[in-house]
Amino acid sequence: MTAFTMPSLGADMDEGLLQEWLVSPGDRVHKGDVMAVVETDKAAIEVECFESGTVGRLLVEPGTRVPVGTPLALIEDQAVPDVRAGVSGGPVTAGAERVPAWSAEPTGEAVLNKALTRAAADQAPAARHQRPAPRKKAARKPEATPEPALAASRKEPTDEHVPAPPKPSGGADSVIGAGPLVRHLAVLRGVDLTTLHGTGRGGRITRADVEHAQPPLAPRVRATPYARRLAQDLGVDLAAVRGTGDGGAVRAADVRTAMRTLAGGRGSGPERPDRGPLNGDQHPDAAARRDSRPEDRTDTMRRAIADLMSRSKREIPHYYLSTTIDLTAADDWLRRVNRARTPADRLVPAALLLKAAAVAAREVPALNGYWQNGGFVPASEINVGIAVSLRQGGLLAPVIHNADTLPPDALMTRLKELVQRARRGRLRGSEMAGATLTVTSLGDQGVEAVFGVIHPPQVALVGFGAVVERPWAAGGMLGVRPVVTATLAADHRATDGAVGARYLTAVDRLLQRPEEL
Amino acid sequence: MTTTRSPRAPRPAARPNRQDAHRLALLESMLRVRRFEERCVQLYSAARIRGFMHLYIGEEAVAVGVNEALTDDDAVVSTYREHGHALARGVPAEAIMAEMFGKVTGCSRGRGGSMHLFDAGRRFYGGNAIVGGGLPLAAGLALADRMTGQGRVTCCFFGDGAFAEGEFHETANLAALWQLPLLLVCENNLYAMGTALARHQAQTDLALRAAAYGMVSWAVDGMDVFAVEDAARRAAEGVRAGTGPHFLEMRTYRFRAHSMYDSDRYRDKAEIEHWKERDPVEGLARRLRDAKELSDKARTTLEDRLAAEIDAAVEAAEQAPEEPVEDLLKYVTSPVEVTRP
Amino acid sequence: MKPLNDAEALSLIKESITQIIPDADFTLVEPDDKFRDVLELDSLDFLSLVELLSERVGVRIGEEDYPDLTTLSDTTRFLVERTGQGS
Amino acid sequence: MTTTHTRVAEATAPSDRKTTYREAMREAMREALRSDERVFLMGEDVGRYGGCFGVSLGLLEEFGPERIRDAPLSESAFVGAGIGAALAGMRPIVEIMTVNFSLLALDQILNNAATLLHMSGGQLPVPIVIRMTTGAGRQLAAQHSHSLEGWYAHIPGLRVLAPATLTDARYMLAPALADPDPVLIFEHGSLYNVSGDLPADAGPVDIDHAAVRRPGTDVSLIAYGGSLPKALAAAGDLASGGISAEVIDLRTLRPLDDATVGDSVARTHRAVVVDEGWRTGSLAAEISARLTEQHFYDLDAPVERVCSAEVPIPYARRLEEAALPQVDGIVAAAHRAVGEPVPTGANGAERQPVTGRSG
Repeated sequence: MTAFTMPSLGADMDEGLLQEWLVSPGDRVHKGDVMAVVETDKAAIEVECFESGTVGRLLVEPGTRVPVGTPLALIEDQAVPDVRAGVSGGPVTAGAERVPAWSAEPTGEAVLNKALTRAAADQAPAARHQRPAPRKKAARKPEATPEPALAASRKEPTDEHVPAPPKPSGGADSVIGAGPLVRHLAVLRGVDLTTLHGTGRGGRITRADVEHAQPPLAPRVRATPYARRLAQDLGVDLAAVRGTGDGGAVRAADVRTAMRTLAGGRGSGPERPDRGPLNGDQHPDAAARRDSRPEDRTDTMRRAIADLMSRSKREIPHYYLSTTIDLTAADDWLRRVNRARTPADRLVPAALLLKAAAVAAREVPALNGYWQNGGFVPASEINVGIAVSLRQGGLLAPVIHNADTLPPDALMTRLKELVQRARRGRLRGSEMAGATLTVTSLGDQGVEAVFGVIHPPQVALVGFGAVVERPWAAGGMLGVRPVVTATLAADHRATDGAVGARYLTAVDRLLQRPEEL
Repeated sequence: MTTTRSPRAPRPAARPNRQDAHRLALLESMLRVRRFEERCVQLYSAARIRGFMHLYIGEEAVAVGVNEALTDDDAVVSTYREHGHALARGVPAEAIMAEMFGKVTGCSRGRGGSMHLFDAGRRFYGGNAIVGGGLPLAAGLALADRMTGQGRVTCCFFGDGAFAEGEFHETANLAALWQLPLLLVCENNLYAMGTALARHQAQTDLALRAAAYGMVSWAVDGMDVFAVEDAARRAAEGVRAGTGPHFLEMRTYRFRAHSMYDSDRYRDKAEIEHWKERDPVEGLARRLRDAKELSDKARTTLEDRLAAEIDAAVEAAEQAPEEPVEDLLKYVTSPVEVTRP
Repeated sequence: MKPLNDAEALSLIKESITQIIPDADFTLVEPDDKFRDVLELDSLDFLSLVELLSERVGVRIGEEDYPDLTTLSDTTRFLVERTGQGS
Repeated sequence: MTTTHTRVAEATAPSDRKTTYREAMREAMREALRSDERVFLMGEDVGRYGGCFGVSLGLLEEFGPERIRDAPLSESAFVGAGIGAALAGMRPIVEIMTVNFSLLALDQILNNAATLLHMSGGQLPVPIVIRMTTGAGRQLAAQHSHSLEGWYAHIPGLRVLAPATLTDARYMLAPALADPDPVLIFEHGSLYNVSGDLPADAGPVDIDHAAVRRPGTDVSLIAYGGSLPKALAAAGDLASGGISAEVIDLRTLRPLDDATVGDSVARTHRAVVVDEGWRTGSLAAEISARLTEQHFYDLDAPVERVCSAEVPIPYARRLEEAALPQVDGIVAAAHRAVGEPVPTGANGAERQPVTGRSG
């Protein structure tokens, strides 16, 4: 007997929240099967077992946070009798399923273990998809390649180890050759098992078959058109929003609630990971903290970012350029301008940097637009997405439309508004859509350079680091000057390095004449 | 009304002094209609003209004769069999042909076709394809003239079929009641499409029935352009004199089908032949020839001139541009934006 | 503007920061910490803070004064001094 | 709910002029007759009788029988005569007693008034104004009660107006007469007796735009004519339940003012269309379709329609009430749109088959 424990799913993980069990006591599991879903500070992760056997007692209830290494369940080896059903686990035979004695009929009626029954009940629409297509059934007729074990069990229909697939005469509800965990995986992934061709023994569908299967389109969330649009604009995953409308339809108010929770629900939620140590004394070790909703919410945005960034890195061949820009002129100009102004009207360097980035995009239009359908589509306007980090974690990229046409003052005003509203979760739909180029500035966090990940389908991301004083040689003289490191991450499918270089050079040149910006 | 004799136009004691030139002009006017429509038949057969097209051939004396009684200030409201009315009224053959070609130079900018010819400048209020539908309209034109004290006549053509429509009776009553300056010209060609007069009217003496509304009404030989002209002049004079609406039943006949082609199963060939003997155009030509007013050479010259005129009209219509599709929605409402507070 | 004492100045600073960052946790900030770093005020947040402070105490805060607004303690000192001068 | 709602009047000011819808209409005609000698009124019993609903009472005495013309019961003839007179340069106002009777003149309205301009290639505008009573609510049964304005609003070439307020009753006629094209004015029978103060600053109105009669944020109640008072009453009821309803008065049924309606729904994200016409193929259907075409992604709930039951309007009071859109039905529809349970007592469930979504 071995213990299935809370795994460490990352270097910085020291505890995890058990979100859901995917198995029940008595289930046969194989090495590599998914056992449970664990919520970490970063994501919900399906965790697998490393032993084969029968699931014994479940030691931890869903919703409980436990340290890494805490036993979550016991996995008994095959010979140990099932404590609950009073029958022994079968031998480890691929293609075999344990069946409770009470359902020992060898008819073709689907023989589902408890976990699958539950999964089927929870996922009724998906479960219906499992109705086998006749063609596939025929293809898996065991008669075609009878195996001794299968033949034997057919002779002894009351044997407690009923083979799978069961008798092919069972009609439409015949069980497909797939284990419960594979089935569950299929349900989770929305894969119709009847459409798969099993590559396992006896045509059995394996976990890999499911993983490689193209999942059908995600089931459509019932949502009003406006809610759908709003969710898209706000970057909210509709599937994660609880609908309160007619028939559970997601309405705009539900999306806003979800958005507020995402953007501003920090107050009552658990602490940020980076503050964990300071509040360590408040941490219950493995005490049940059933309300996992705040994690869900943060996780939604995290997952959205994860998806987008993964896609970007997967699809976009990035290239990176960097240049250090002398900001003396810009700094002097800002100082001069700000001197006469009240704080409310003052400009920060970011406004100038943004303006320069936008105007430079006008000069190098090949970086301003979208990669679509295998080609670059230049944008007619320069709409700059501003990467805004949220205090509770996560990112939003509200958009300043036609940024190249706005004078620095107007740009500054927009910037202040957008950042403020982004952090309050009050962005309007129009402010979230239409970016043609994104600018990120991590300078305020003190780093000198940021090499970003492009926001698809855009083709470039401009980064500015901190404005710092550095020794600077000019005209044969060495002096101390304020400088900023401007970087460019660009899509190599759309442009080559020379174009990117032209862009950064333009940014530099523009910043030398701030009064013209 | 107890009399069963319909009122007849009295033989004009004092015929207008018909000069040779006037007689020739009447002939030319009728011939223009005849030749124009004959060309239409060709063009329709060649699919250059589409839609419904109702030919006036055989009835030319009515349009031409009545028009002699009208001035340029008077108004004409017509039916869907209105090529003759339009031509007689002076609408250029070219504008009518272009209209039937669906061209922008057409008298309705290609939006009306054969059944909807309009010429506001000539006070030709068209081409109404709802049987009887033009009658109330004509009453309104006449009402406006009466209210504004203008001595104008509104002449409304309609067929015997309209006698079964409420709009005829409503209008006849209204016009007589209000003593409107309206000249009602019923072109009784004996058939409402394919239904013979006796099969759609309980009392086939239409002039008699119109008289019952209290208006002056006469039946007229619609195959004799002089008779038509005389009656129309008298009636128009009466209308102008303020004696209320006048009604003329023009007994006429169409030689061709109701619309372009039909099987003519509803009437005898012999009947058609009988009426053709009274062809108003050839009849007049014969009379003029007999009176030595029209030489064969002059006839040829006239025919050539008309043919050239019609050729030119067809040619112009062929060459004319079509209204651009972008202008589809034009003229649904008035383009002129009124000044609104 | 009436002169502020240290306690008043500090609570004014904290209030102002809280207005910008509602869940700012001052238990994390030592008096001599660079509060912008600890509380993650970006340049826009900082500008808002300058705006709030200059409004509330009624003194002008120029860009040249920014270096004096780095820690809670030097910001407190700055406010006390400026309000003191004015009266 | 058959009480006459009198919320159409704007706020009272000392200089306001007391009037009724009927008087406002009459005043509008009097003004037109005085200011333009081309204007005349024609219709059944408009002269000596003073108008079937008393709208033209006294005009004969002032303007004489030439300009206040009693017409024979020949809807087709006198409407057509109006069209002809308009062609000849007059500015006729033709009154038809009720919209049901107007069917006798439908040929003239559709085949001539609406069509001549286009059919003549722009040569013949028809500057006629045709007024008629529409709507139910007075136990006049099935041949005097229908709301067929939607049919007319179907016809290109016509402008269709539905004055619902005293101001519109008083001031819509002048721009209608100034319009070079045919204008139909539908006067809801239940409005004639509505009385109130004509605001001192009331003046010329435009006939191109719908009007926001009551601003709100949660749901747009889109109504016109006789349904406007009901929609306003419903908005009042909804407000007491915490729902802020915006009330749009369409005013012009053709051409429809998509912008005002759309702007409202783009803000409220929910729409309830109130239309005394039958639901099938109604104006409400048109508005609903346009909202779906133009504002699909603004909609946070299906568009609700509160229309008349699909039945010839019956005589018996209870039946007639049940057949027509009522305040309760509008309130219930608004609640459904907003997604809140219909308050008990609002009688929503009972009304639903008649005026509600499933009807």
